[in-house]
Amino acid sequence: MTDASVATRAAVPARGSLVRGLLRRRGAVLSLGWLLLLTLATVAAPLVTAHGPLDQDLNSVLTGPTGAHLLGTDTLGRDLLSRLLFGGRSTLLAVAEAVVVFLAIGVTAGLASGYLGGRLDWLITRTADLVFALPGIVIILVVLAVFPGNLHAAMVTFGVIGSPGLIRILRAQTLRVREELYVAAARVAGLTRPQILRRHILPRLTSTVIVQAALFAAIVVTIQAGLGFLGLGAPAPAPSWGGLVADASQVIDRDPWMLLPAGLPLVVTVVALGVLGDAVRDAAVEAWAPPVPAPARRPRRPMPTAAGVTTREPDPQALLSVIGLTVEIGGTPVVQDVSFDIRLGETLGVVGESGCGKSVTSLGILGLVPGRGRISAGHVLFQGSDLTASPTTLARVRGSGIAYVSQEPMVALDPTFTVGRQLAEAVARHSGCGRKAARVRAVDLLARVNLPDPAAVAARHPHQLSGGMAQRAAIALALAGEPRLLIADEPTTALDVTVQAEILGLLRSLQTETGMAVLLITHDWGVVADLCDRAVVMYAGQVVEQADVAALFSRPLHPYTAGLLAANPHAAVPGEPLPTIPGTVPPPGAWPDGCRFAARCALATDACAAPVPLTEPEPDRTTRCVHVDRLVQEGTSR
Amino acid sequence: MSAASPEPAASCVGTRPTEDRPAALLDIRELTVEFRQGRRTPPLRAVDGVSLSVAPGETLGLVGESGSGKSTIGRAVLGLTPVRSGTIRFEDADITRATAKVRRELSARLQVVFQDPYSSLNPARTIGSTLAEPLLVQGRLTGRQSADRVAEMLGRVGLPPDTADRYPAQFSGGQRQRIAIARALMPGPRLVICDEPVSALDLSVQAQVMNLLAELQEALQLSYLFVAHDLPVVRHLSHRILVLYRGQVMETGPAEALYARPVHPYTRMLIAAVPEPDPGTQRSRRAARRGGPLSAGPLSAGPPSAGTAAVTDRGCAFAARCVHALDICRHDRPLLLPVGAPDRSGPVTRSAACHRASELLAQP
Amino acid sequence: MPRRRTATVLTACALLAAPLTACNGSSTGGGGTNGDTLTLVSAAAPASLDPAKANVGSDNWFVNLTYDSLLRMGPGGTVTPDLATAWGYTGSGNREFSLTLRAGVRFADGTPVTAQAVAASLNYARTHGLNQSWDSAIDSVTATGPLTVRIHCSSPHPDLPQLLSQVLLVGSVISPSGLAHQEDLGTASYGAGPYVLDVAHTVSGDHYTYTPNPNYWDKSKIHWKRVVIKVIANPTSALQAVETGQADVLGINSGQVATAKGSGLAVTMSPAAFVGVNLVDRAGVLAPPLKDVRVRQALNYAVDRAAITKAVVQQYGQPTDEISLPGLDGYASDADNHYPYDPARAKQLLAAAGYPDGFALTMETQGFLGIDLVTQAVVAEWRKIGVTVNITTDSSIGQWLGNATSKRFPVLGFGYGGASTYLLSLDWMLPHPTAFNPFASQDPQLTSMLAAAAAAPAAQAPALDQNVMRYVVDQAWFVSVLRMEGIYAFNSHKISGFSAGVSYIPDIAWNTVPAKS
Amino acid sequence: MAILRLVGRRLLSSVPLLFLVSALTFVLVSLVPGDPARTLVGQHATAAQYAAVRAQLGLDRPLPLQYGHWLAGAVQGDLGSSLFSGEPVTSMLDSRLPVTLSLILAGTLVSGLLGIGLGLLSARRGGRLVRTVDALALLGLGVPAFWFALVLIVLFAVRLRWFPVTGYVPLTDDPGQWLRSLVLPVAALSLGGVAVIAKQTRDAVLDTLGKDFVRVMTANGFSARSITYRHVLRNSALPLVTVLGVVLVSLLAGTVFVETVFAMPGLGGLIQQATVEHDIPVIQGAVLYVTVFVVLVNLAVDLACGRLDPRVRAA
Repeated sequence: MTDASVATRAAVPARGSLVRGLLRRRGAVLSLGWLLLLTLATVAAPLVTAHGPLDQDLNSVLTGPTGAHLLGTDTLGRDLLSRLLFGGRSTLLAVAEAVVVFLAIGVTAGLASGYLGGRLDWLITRTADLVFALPGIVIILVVLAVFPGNLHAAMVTFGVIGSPGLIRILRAQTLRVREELYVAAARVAGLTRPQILRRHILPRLTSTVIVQAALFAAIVVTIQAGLGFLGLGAPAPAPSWGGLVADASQVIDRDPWMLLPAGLPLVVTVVALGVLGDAVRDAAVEAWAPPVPAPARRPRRPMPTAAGVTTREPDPQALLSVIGLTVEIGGTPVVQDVSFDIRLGETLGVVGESGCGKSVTSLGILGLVPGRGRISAGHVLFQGSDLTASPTTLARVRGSGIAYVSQEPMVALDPTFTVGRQLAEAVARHSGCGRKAARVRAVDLLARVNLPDPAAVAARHPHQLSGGMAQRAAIALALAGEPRLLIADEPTTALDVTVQAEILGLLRSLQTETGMAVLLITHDWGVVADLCDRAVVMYAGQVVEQADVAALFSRPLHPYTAGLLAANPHAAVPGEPLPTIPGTVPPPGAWPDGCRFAARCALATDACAAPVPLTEPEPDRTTRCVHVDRLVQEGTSR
Repeated sequence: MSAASPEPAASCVGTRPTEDRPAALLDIRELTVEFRQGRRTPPLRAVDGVSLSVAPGETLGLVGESGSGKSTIGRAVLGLTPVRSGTIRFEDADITRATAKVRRELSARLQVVFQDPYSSLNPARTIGSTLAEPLLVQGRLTGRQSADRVAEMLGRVGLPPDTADRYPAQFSGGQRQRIAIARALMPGPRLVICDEPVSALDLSVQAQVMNLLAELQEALQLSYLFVAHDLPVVRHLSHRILVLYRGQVMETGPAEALYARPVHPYTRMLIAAVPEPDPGTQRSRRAARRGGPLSAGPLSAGPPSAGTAAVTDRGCAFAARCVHALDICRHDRPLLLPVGAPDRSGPVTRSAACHRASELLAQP
Repeated sequence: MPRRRTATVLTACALLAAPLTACNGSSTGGGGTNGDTLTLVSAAAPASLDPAKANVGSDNWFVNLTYDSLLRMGPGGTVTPDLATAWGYTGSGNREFSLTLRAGVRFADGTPVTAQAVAASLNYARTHGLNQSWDSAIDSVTATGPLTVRIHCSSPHPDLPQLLSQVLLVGSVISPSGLAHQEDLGTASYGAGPYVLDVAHTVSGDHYTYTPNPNYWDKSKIHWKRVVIKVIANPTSALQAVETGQADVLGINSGQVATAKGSGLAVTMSPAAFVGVNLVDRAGVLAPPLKDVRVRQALNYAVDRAAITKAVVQQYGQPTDEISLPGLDGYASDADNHYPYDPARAKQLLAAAGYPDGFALTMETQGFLGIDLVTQAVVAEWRKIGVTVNITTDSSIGQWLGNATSKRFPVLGFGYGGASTYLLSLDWMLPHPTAFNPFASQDPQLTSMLAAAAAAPAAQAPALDQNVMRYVVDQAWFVSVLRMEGIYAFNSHKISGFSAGVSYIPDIAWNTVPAKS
Repeated sequence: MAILRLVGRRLLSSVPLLFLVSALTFVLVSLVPGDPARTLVGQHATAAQYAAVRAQLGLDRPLPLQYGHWLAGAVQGDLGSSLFSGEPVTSMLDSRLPVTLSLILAGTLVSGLLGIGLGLLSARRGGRLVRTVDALALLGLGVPAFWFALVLIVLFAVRLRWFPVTGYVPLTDDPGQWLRSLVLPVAALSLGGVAVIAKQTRDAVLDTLGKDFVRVMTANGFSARSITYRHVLRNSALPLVTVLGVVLVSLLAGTVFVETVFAMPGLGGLIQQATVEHDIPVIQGAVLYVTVFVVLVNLAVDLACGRLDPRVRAA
C-alpha cells in the first residue's frame, strides 16, 4: 500500500465525471436504455415471449399485430417478436465477436505503434494501411463463400478489417498524448512505461476506444443484418434480423407491415449505438476541456447604477469613439461600459492582463464578438457613424476604415492561398481595381512592409514564411484598404524580441507615412512605452485608468496600474523579491459589485465595496478608484 | 524518509557560487543534439557543441530566441531527447545516455518545471495524485506518508491543503504553475530544469511565481537551469546567463555584468530589442537606434527551421545578421573565449564567441 | 443436372420467375406497339445458353427462342411436329425410334438442317449434356437418310417424344458450326429457332435480347421484332415491372396473385412442382431410424399438409403425398392422401419402431423458391413428435448439388417439377446416385415394376406407372407435402397465347403472340 | 512532373496490395467446399466426367500453380472466363462497370452536393438545422441501405408509382429513363453518404470559421461570400475530401446490397451472385476490380489533398 491509494482515489472522480456527463445527456440515457433493454430481452427471450422462434402456427400467417402475436407473424405463422428477440442473440453475439477482435487488434497495435514507435510503428502503420485499403465487404463475401453461413468467421474477419481505423486513431492520439508535458514530467519523475501507460495514456484513450467501439458496433449490426438479408447469415430457419428483412421483402405485396418490425429494431439499435458514441465523445470532451467560465449564478442584476453607463457626447475630434461599450458572452458580461476615444494619427494602447477584456473590446469595435457574444449596450462611432447601429456601415468600414492585425501571424492568413492572392483579393475588394492591377499592388504592399523580395513572398504560401515575415504580410493585408485606424491585437506577443522590435518599428514608420491611428492591444509595458501616446488600462472588463503614457508610467493613479508596473521584472532590484499583486484577475461572472480590484488591493477599504465610477482627477486622464486623492497626493508610483 | 527531506549539498554554503567554483552539480561538455527531419533533408542541429555547468545552489539562465536550442538542452539533461555527442554529467556521474533505471534513481535529484501550465498537469488526475507521482518510484512511502508530504509541499508553494483533492481544471495558470513546481520539489531534487516556467503567465502572477522560485531556491538550496526568452526575467532570477543563438553559445557571464555590458553583438541586439517600460528611456533608445538599424543583415529568411537548418561549421552563426561582421566572421567560427577583466561582482570569467569581443568590450 | 434442374427450374418459374419487360422508353403509356418487343422476366440468369447445358425449366425461354427442337409439346402434353414431321417407336419394347425431318429447313447461319446434323447434335447432347441419365438408355443416334434419323436404345425408353421436345431441350438441334465451337455455345446461339441472340444488346446475367432469324423456316411464327428477357430475382420488383408496363410476362408466387389481378394483369397457372422432404437415407447409413419403414411413415403422418399448403401457397396448391402431378402418367389420385395428418399415429409408429422419444436428424435444403419454407414447416411438425432436425440451407444450386450428393445428409428438402414416371424413376427410384437418390437406394420389387412399365406399350403404361407411385408412397421414400401451381402473370392487352400446363414451360417462341386489340 | 512521379509512385506502391488481395482471395476461394466442377457437371455425371471437368478447369493442379497461371493471365489482361457462362471475366465485369459507376458517381454527387449544402447551411445557421443534421447523420448511420431501399420501393414504386422498381436503363439507350432508373437506388445508396458528409462539412466549416484568419479577413473587409465559399470551404475541404474518399468506397460496398434489391446489372450484384455460385474467376476478377477502384479513390484523395493544401503538397 503506497501512494497507489491516492492514485486510485484520485482517478475515480474523473471516470465518474464521464459517466455523470453521459447520464446528463438524454440521448445517451435513451440509447443505453434501449441497448440494455434489448440485451435483457434477447437474453431472457423465453421469458418475454411465450412463442418459440420456430413455433409455427400455420393457421395464422402474416397476421399483423394481434393480442397473441404483438408484432404479428411471418409466412409460416411464427411469432415475429420471438424471432426478433432470438435473432437479436445472433446480432449481439456477432457484435461481441467483431468488437472484441476489433478492440484486441486495434488497441494493442494502436498503442504499440504510437507509444513504442520505431520499426514496430512502421510495420504496424504499413500493415494497417494495407488492410485499410482492402475492399471490406467483398472480403467478407469471399469469407462467407468459403465458410458458408459461418457468421463467426465473417465477424472475426470484419473485426480484423475494421481495426486499422482504430489503430490509426489510437496511434495518432497516443502520439499526441505522449507529447503532453505531463507525460514528460512523469518520465522525469522516473515512472516506468507501464506506469505511464496506465496512469496517463490509457485513461486518455478510454473514451476514444468507447466511441470507436460503439460506432464500429453500429456498423457491425448493419453488416450482420446485410449479410442475413443476402441470405449469407445464420442459416434458416434460425431467426436473424437481416433474414427477417429478407422474409419481409418476399411478402411486400401481401403484407408490407412485416417490413417495420423486421427493420425498425435494427435501425433503432444502430442509431442508439451512434448516439451513445456521440454522447461519450461529447462527455469526454467536456470532462477533459478546461472549464468554461461559469455563467453568473446570481440572478442577473441591472448594471451597477453608481458606475453609471456613460452617455457622454463624443469628442468631435475623435476618429473613433467607444461609448459605454458592454459585451456579453453567453449572457455573462465580459466587457462593461468601456469608453475611450482615438484621435487622428494617435496611438492608443489598451493594457491589462489576460481576461480583462482587451481583445473583446477591440473585436467589439469591429462587430466581431466571438462565439455567442453580443454587444448589449453602448456605441462605437467611427468618423461620426455608429458602427453598432448598422451592419452595412460596419461592413463598409471594415478594412477600408478600420483594419485589424491579430496576435498569431502564422494563422492570420489563409493557409491554402498564396500571400499574393490574398492581398490581391483585399486590394480588389477595397479599390475595385482589376485582377492584374491588384496583383501589382499586392507586391507593392509587401514592399511597403519592408519585406525583401516582395514578389517572391507574394508567391509563397503562409506556411513558407517565418513569424516575422508572416506578421509583415498580415500588416500588408491590413493596409490594403488604406485604413484610417489599425487595430493591432498583441501584434508582437508571439514573436521573438528582435522581430518584435522590427515590427514595432515598422508600425511606427507606417503610422508616420500614412497618418493612420493605431489601437494597440498589449500586456507589455515596454511595447506601450515604445509605441503609444496614450493608454487605457483595463481590469476585469472595465477601464480603470486612462492617461497619457508619460503620466501613466510616472504617476499611475490606479493601484492596479501601479502594481502592474511594479511587477515588471525590468524594474526588479537584483536579489530582492519583485513587488507583486496578490491573487488573480476574477473571471467574468465572478466580478464583485464594488471595486473589482479591491480584493487584491493594499489600499482597499469598506468604501471600495460600492461600485466605483470613473473620475477625472486631472485633465485628460481618468481613473476608477475611490482612493484617487491619496494616490494624487502621494504623487508616487514606485 | 531521506528522499523526502531535501538536503542541501554539503559543499554549498550560500546561494551564490563560491569564488573557487566547487565541483559543478551539472556539467555539460560539447553537447550536440540533432533532430531527424525526414529522409532527404539533413538533420536539424538544435544544439551545437554547447558546454556549461551549474554549481550547487546556482541558477544558470539560458536565453535565446526560438530555435536557439535552449529548451533542447534542458530536455537533453532530462533524458527526454537523445544526444548526438558530448557528455552530460550530474553529480559527477555521466548521465548522457543513462538507462531508464538510472533515470528513475536520478529523478529524485533532477526535476523539471515546464512552461505550459495547462498541458503539464494531467487533467484527469487530482493534484494529490499528480504530486504523489514522483514518489511512486521510491515506493517506500505509505499512502498516509505521501499524503502528508503532498500537503506539506502544497503549503510550501502557497496553496491550501484541500488542493490535493481537486482537479487541474479548477486552477488558474499561476496556481497550476505553483502545483507544477510543487511536483518538481516532491522528491527533494537538487537541480530543477525550469523550462520557461513563467512565460505563459500574466505579469502580476509572473512576479508571484518568480518570487516563489527564488524563495524556494534559498530555502531548499536548489540549483536551477533556467530556460527563458525574456531577458529581464532571466536576469532577475539567474546568477549567470548563457546566451544561445542557433544552438551555439554566443556569450556567457554573470547576470548583472552581462546585462549591463553585453559584449557579443547578438547579446547586445537582444537587450536592445527589449523595449523599456519607460516612455522617456524608450524614446531616447529609439533615437539612438536610428543611426544604425537593430539588425543590419537580412531578415530571417524562410521559416525558422529552414534558417536554423542551414548551420554550417564554418563561420559565426550570427555573422549574417551582425552589423560588426568582418570577413573572418563568415569563414572562421569564433571560439568561446574569456573576455575582459574581472568586474565588480567578482573575478568571474565572462566569455564570448566573437572575433571582435575585445574591441566590442572596449567600446560599449 | 437435368433433373435437379427440372425440379428447381420448374419451381423457379412457378414461384418466382418474374418476366420483367423492361422495354423502357415508351413503356409508360400503352406499353409500346404490339408486335414490337416482347419483354419477359426471368427470376434467374440462365446457367448456359447451350441447350445441352442449360437448366431445363428456368432456362427454356432463353434456349427455345433460338433453337427449334425436333418435336414440339403443347400445354396439354401433346407432342406435335417441329423440325421432325414424323416419328415413332418401331418394334416393341420402346427401344427403336425413328424420325423424319422437315425438308428445306436451314439453321440461322444458313446451313441446312440435315439428318447428319441432327444426329451429331443429339450425340453431343447425350455425351456432353447435363441430363445424361435421361439419355442413358440411348445406345446410338444415326442418320439413316438425308432426312431420317434412328435412335437405338439399349433398354426401353418410353419417353423419347417428350425428351426430344422443346421442354426437355435434348432435341434442340445445334448447328454443325455450333458443335465446332463448343466453347461459344454458352454465350451465343447456333440454332434453327425463330430468333437469334443479339449479343451486342445483351448483358449476360442481366438481360438478353433476341431478334428474328431471317432464315427461319416458318416466318409466320415470328411475332415480335424483338424479344427481351430481363433477369430480376426479387419477385416484388419483377411484378412491379410488369404492372408498370416495363415488362409483359413473369412467373409470380402465390402471394402475388391478388396483387397481379388487382393491377389488371391476366394470370394463368397449372400444377408445376411438388415440394417436400426426401428421406434419402433409407438404408439407415447415417440415420439408422430411417431404415425402418414405420419411422418413415411416421414422419409422413406427422405432417399437417393442408395447413402448410395453405400457409405457403394459399389456394394455389394442394397437399399431396406423392411425387407426380395430375395429368402425368404416374399420378395416382388415391395416393394423394395416403398419410392423413395423424400425429398420434405417428408417435405410435415411432414407438413401435423403438423411438418413442424421437431422434435427431440433419437436413439439407434449398434456400430458394420457397422450398425452404416448406421444409422448415415440416421440421416444425416433426418437432412435435420428438424428431429434431438441424437444417443446412444452401443458397446456390451448386452448393445444394454438392451437399445433396455428398451423402452427408440423410434427409433432403426438394422441389421437383414433375416428369413422366420413366424420367422420374431415373432420378428417384433406380439405384443410380443422383441428388434425389444419393444413396442409390434400391428395392428389387420397385426396379422390376419400373422395367415392366418402361417396356409396356403406351396404352398399358399408365396403370403400371400408377402402381409404381402407390408403391413408393407406401414405402415412404419421401414426405411429399404439396404440389404448387406454376403461376404466370401477363399483360393480356399486349400478348395472348400464353398459357401454362402441367410439366410444361409456356411456349414463348411460337405461341405467345401480340394481342389483338 | 512531380504529380506524375507521385502518381507513379503511388500506383507502384499499390502493386503489393493488388498482389496480396488477389492471392488472399485465391487461397480463400480455393478452400470453398462446393466445387465448381461439381456444379458444372451436374448430378448425373460419372466420376470420370467430373474429373475431366476438374482437369479442364485446372482445379486438379496444386494451388500455387493455379494462382500462378491466373496471375500470368491477369498481368496480360486476361482474367479467365466464368465457370458457368464461359464468358470472359473482363467482358463480364466491363459490361457491369457502367451500372456500378453510374450508381457510385450519382451517389457521390448526391452525397457531396446535398451533404455539403446541408452541412454548410447548418454551420452557418446553427440552431435547429444543427440538430437536423445530427439527426440525419444518425439516421444515415442507422438505416441500412437494403432496408431503406425496400421502404423506398414500397412508398415510391409500389404505392406512388413514381419510379421504376428495378432495372437499369443504359445511358446510351435513354438518358431520361437512365436518370429515372437511378433515382431510388441512388437515394437508398446515398442516405449514409449525405449524412456523413453533412456532419463532416458542418464540423469542418465550424472549425474553420473559428480560425484566426477568418476573423482577420472579416475584420479587414473581405466579403462574406468570398470568405465562406473561397476560403472557409477550401480550408474545410481537406478533411472533407478524405471523408469523400471513404464515402466513395462505402458506396461501392453499398452497391452489393442496392444492386441486389433493385436488380441492377452491376458489379456489386455480380460479386454477390458469383460468391454464392463460387464462380472463382469472376470473384477473383471482381475483387481485383474493386481493389483497383479503392486504390484509385485513395490516390485521387491524396492528389486532391495536395491540391487543396500546400502544406500537404510540401510533405
